[in-house]
Amino acid sequence: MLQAFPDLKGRYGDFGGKYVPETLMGPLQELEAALDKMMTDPDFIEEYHHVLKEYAGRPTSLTYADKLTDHFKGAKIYLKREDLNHTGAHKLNNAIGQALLAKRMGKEKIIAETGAGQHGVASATVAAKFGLQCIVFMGEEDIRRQELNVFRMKLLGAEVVSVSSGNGTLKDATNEAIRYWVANCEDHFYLIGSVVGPHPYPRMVRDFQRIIGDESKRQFLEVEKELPERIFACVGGGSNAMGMFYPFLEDRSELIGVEAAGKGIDTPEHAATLSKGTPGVIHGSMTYLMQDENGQITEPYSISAGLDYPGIGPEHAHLFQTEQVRYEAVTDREALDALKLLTQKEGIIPAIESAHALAQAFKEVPFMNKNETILINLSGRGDKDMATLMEHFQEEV
Amino acid sequence: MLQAFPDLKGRYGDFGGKYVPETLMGPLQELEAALDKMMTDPDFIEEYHHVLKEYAGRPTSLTYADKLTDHFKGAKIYLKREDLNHTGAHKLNNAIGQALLAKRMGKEKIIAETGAGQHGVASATVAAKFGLQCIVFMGEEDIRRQELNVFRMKLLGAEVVSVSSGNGTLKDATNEAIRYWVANCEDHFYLIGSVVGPHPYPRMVRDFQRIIGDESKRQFLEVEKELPERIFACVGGGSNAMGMFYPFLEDRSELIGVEAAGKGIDTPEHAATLSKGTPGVIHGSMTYLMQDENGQITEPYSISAGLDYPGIGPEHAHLFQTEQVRYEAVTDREALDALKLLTQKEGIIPAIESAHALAQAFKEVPFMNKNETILINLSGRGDKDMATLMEHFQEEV
Amino acid sequence: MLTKTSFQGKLTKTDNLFIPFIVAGDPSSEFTIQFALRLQEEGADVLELGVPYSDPLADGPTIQRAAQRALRAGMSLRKAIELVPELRRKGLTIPVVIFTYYNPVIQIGHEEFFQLLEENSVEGLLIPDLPFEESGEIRQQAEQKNIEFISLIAPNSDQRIKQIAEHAKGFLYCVSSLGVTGERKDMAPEALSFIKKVKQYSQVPVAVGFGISSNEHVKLVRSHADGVIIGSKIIRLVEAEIENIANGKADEALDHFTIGVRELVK
Amino acid sequence: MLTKTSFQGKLTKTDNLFIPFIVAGDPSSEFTIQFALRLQEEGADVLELGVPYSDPLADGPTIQRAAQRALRAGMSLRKAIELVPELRRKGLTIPVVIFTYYNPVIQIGHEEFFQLLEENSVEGLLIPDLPFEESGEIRQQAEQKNIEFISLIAPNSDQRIKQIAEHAKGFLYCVSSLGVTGERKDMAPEALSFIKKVKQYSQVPVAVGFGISSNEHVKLVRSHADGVIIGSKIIRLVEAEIENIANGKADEALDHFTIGVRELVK
Ligand SMILES: Cc1ncc(COP(=O)(O)O)c(C=O)c1O
Ligand SMILES: Cc1ncc(COP(=O)(O)O)c(C=O)c1O
Repeated sequence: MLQAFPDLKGRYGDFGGKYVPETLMGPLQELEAALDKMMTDPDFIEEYHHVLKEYAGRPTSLTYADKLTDHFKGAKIYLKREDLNHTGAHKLNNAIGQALLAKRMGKEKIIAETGAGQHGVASATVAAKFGLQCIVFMGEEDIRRQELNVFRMKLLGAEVVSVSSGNGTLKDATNEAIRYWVANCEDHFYLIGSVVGPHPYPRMVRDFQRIIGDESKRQFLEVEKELPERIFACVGGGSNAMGMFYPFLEDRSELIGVEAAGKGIDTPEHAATLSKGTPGVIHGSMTYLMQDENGQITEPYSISAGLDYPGIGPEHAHLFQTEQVRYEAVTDREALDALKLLTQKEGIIPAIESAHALAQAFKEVPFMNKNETILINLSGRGDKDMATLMEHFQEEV
Repeated sequence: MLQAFPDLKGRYGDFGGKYVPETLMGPLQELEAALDKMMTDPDFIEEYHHVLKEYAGRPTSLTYADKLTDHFKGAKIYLKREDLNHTGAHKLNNAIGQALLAKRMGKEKIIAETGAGQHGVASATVAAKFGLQCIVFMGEEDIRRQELNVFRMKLLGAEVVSVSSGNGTLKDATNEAIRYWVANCEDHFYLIGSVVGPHPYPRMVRDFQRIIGDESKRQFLEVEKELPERIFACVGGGSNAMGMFYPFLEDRSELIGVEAAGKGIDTPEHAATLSKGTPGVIHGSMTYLMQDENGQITEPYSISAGLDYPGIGPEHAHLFQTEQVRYEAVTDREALDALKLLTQKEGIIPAIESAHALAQAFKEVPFMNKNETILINLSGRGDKDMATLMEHFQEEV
Repeated sequence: MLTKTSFQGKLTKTDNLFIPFIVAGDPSSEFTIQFALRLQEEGADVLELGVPYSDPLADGPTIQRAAQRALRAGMSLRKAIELVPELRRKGLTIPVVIFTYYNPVIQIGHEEFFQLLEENSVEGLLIPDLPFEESGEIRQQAEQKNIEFISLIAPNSDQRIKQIAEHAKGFLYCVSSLGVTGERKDMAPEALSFIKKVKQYSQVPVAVGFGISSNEHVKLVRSHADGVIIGSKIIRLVEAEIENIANGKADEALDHFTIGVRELVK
Repeated sequence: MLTKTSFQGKLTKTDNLFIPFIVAGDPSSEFTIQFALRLQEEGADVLELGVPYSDPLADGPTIQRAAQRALRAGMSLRKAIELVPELRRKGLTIPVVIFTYYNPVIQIGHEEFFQLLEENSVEGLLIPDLPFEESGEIRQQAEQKNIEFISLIAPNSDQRIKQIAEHAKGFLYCVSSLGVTGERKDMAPEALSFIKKVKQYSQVPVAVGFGISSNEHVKLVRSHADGVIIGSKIIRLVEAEIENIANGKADEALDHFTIGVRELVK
C-alpha cells in the first residue's frame, strides 16, 4: 500500500493531479522523470542521508516527556524533536532533498515561496550550502511581520521578492512563485515547502519528509518495543504530518492531524481546511481548500504563520476522505496554553505550529491509560515566535 | 596527564583554587564530595549521557565545510556543530550535568548568572526539565539589551533578578549570584556557566563539556582516520574551548583559543584576557583577568556578549603559561566578516562568539596544506544575535 | 465533427484572427459590454471573456488588477456566463469564449456549469489550469454540448504538441513569450519552428498569445500564425479609462479605448 | 607567641568588644579619619578599615555603595594603608585592621604589601576571600611581620572550625546571620552552640558580625560572644551624612553620626 498513492497521474483517490498552466507541464514531467530516477539511485539516496546526518544533525532525538506524563497521569508522552534540526524545523529535510535534486538536474537557480519565512530560510540555507542562486517570494505583509527572517534569508545570500498581489501573504507568494517559474522554468527549480502543489510535489516532499516517521518508528520500537497508540502532528500544508504519518499508515497507531482553528472554527478567522473547507483546486492540486460560494479562495487566519494556508496537501484530503487519519482543529489560545505547558514542564519552547499538535494531544492524553503511549511531532522550535509570544504572554510571565 | 590537573587543592599550576568567603567553603566541599562520588557512579554517568542523547540531541554533527575549504584552498575545514544542541549552544551540556548533580544532592533550587542570557536560558531549561526552581542573576544593562532571552527565561518559569551593582553586566551578575549563594547555600545549588569560579567548578564544567572533544575525536577519526592539525575554539570564560581541547591535550593537534579583541587589543575596548590581562583573583579563582594598576577589575568589551568577561578559566591560564595552547585575539569586525562568510558558504549562521574561532581559523587556513585538516568548534547558533547582526549588516545585505 | 458548432458558425474567417481578452465586470458589467462591442467594431473575431479569480496563476499583474476590480464589482463565474446573452442583445455576433480558472467551475459543478453555458449560448471555453491530461471529462462534456474547449500549447509541450494539437477545438492557443518583445524585428527561430510544428498537426486556426503589446508584435505574429490573442495590453487600455468612467465621461473613455485598439491592430 | 604583637598591645580588653567597619575614602580620606575618631570616642576597640574594591564578593549593597564612593574619590589599597599613620597622628590609638579583597594585594605583591603594612604600622589584616586553605603563605608572612591575620569562621565551616579557631590571631570573626534579625528575642540554638564551639577552640576573643543593625542585636550578641562587629549599619550612618558633608555641614554630620553610633552600642 505504501506504493499505491499517488497513482501514475499523481492522484490520491479523488485528489492531487496537475492543475497548472500548460507551460508547467513540461517542467513537471522533467521533474518527475528526474525524481523517479534519483529516488532509485543509491548514490543520490546516500548523499541525501549523508547531508541529513552530517549537516542537518539527524537523527533528531526522540524525547520521553516524563514531567508532562506525570502532569496528565495518562498515556506516556514522547516527542519527536524536529526542533533540533538545523535551522529549527522539519522544513530543512525537504529543502535538502530538493536542492540535491536540483543540482543533479543541472538547475543552478531555485525559487521558493515562504509565509513566516521558515521554508524561505531553509531554502536560502540549502542554496548557500550547495552553491545555488535563490529567489524567495514573500508577501509584503509577511515581510513586514517577519523582518528577522527576511534579514536571515538575505544574510544567507538569497534575494527576497516582495509580493503585493492579493493580501500579500503566503497564498499570494505561492501564486507569484509559480508565475515566476512559468516564465523561467528553463533554468529554475521550484522548491515547494510542503506536500502541496501539482504532482509530483506532494509525493516528493512526502518522500523527503518521511525520514521523520522512519526514524520515529525505529526509535520508538527501540525504547517501547511497540508502536504508539496515537501519533499527533500539526497540519498547515501538511508536510511534517505526512512525513511522520506515512511510514505508520499501515500500522495500528491512530494518526491525528491538527489544523489551526484560529479564533474558533465557528468564526471566519481560522485555517481549518479539512474541518471547514470544501474540495477544489489550489496551487495546481485538487484538494480541500477554504473558499467562498463562488470558488474564490479566502484568506485563512491563524496565530501561527506556518499553518496560515488555505489549502492542504492532496494526500491529506484523501486520508481525510478515507478516514485513515483523524483531523482535529485547535484554537490560538489552546495552542498558546500548550506551548507554555511544554515550556515549563520540559524546557522546550516549541514553534506555535507544533503547539497545535501538543494541544490536541493534551486534550486526549488524560483519558488514555498509563500503559498506552503517544508520539507528538515537535515540528519546530519557538525561537521564531518570540515576538508573538511576548505579545501574548507579557502579562502572564 | 588527563588526571593531573587540577591537583587536590583545585590548582592548575599557579592557577585555580578557592578564593571565596569562608561561608562558601562548606558548600564547595559538599559539592566536591558529591561530584567525586557522582563522576565515578555509572548510574549518574549513564543518566547524563541518556539526557544528552534523548533530550539535547547529542551527538552533534561533525560537518565537513566543503565550500569553505574550496574557498580558501588550504586545509580541509571541519565544524563541530554545538549550534545543533538543544537551546542552540554548548552551554546546555554543562547545565544538564550540574542540574542532575543538584538533584542528586537534594537541592531543589538553582542559581545562575548570565550575560547575554545563553547560560540563563540553559539553566532555566534544565530547571524546567528536572523540576527545579531557578533564579537567574542578570545585569540590568544586559536585561535591557537582551529582552528576548529574559522573556525566554521567564517563560521557562525562571525568576530573573536584575543586578544594578557595578556596570550591570555579567561580572556584576556573577558577583551577585555568588553573594546570593553565600546567603542561601543551604538549599541552593549554584550552576556556574563556564570553567570559572572556585574549585571544583572549573573542573566540573570542563568534565561536563568534554563531551564536545570526546565526540569530535571519535567522529574525526571515523572520517579522516587521523586527528586534525589544528583545533580552534573561542574563549570567553573558556568552557566550549576547554570541553573541546581537553581530550586532545596529549595529542599532536595544535590547540588555538580565540579571545575577543573587540575594537582592537591596543584600544581599551576588548576582552582579550590572556593577551592583555594579568594574573589575579576573580570570582573565586586565581587566573588572568583585566584590571587596573590598583587591582580593580575593569569592564571588558566585545560585540559578543558571551565573550565579554574580564576573567578566564584557570585551566586556560595554566595552558597559556605552559604554552600547551596558543591564544589569539580577533576583533569584532573580523568576527562579523567570518560570520558572514560561513553563512553564505555553508548556510550556517553561527553565534558571534563562535565566529571569533572561525575568523582566526580563516586567517591560518590559507597557509596550510590541502592534505592538512582543521576543526573549528561552532559553539552556538546565531539566532540570538540577529538584532546585532541587523544593525551591522543592514546596508550590506 | 459532422455538424458545425455554433463557434464555427459564427467565426467568419480562419486566418488573420484578432482575439482580444477582457475581464467580465472590469470595471462593471455595463462597461464590459461596451468594450466588447468596441472590440467587435475594431475587427475582433472572437471574444475571450475572462472570469475574475482570486488566484489567477497564469496571469500577470495587469490581469490580476482587472480581476480585483471585477471581484469588487461583484462579478462571478455565473454572472459572467449570464452576461453573454446581454452581449448578444446589445449586438455582439462574434463567438464568445469563457476564460475561467478551474476552481469556480468545480464549485458550480460540471453538470450545472455546462447547463449554464448551454442556456446562455456560450460558444467556447478555456480553462488555463486544466491541461490536456486533466481535461478529459470536461472536453467530453463540452463536445456533448457543442461547446469548443480551447486548448493551450507551449513551446515546452514537446512530445505532447502533437496530441494537444490533434485534439484542438475552436482555435489553438499558443502560449508564447516567443522572443517577440523588445527590439527584435523577427521571431526567434525556435518560435517559428514551434508554430510551424503546431500548424502541421492542427485542424483549427493557430493563434498566438502572451506578451503581445504593440502593433509591431501584432504584425509579426500575424505573418506567421493564424491569429493573435491580446490580453494584458487590452486590459491596460481599459485600465487607462477607469478614471474617465468613474468621472462619468463614458463616451470619452470608449472613444479613447477604440483609438488604442485601432492603433494596436492596424 | 612569646612577644605580644602590637595588636595585642593596643587592645585594652578582650571581651565586650565593639569592632566597627568603615570604608577608607568614603566619602573622602579626611572624613574617614573623622568618623574613625568618633567611633573611638564611642568605645570602638578595634577599627576595621575597609579597602574599596570593584567586585566585593562578600559584601552587600550598602558596602558596595560605600566602595563605589571611595573608588570615585581615588582610594586604593596603598592609599588606605598610608591612611593609618594619619589616623594615628590625629589621635587614633585602637588597633587597625586592614580589610581588603585579595586581588589588590596580588597586584602590589606580597612582599611589598607586607612592607607597606609594616612601614605604616598596621596591626591587623583581614582578607575575606582568602580562606584558611588559601592563606598559608600570607599567614606566615603576617606572623613574621607581627601583624595579626584575622580569620573568619562560619556555622557551616564544620570540621574546619577547630582548625581555623586554633590558628586564629587577633580576634575570630564569626560570620553569622545567626537568626538575630527580626523579632527574635534570643539567638537560635544552632547559633549559640556554634559560638560555644568556636570559643572552646579559640585562644583569641570571638567576635560576631554580619547583619547586626540594631541595639537589640548588639545586646544579644554581646551576651554570648566576646565582641560585636558592625559594618553595614555603620556605613549607613555614614551614608546618611553624605549630603550634609557635601553641603559643608561637617560638624553636624559628625555629631549625627556620633548619636547614631551611641544609640547602636549603648
Ligand atoms: C515549525 C513548523 N511546523 C509546521 C509547519 C507547517 O507546515 P507543514 O504542514 O507543511 O508541516 C511550519 C511551516 O512553516 C513550521 O515552520
Ligand atoms: C555560543 C557561545 N559560545 C561561546 C560562549 C563563551 O563561553 P565559554 O568561553 O565558556 O565557552 C558563549 C557564552 O555565552 C556562547 O553563548
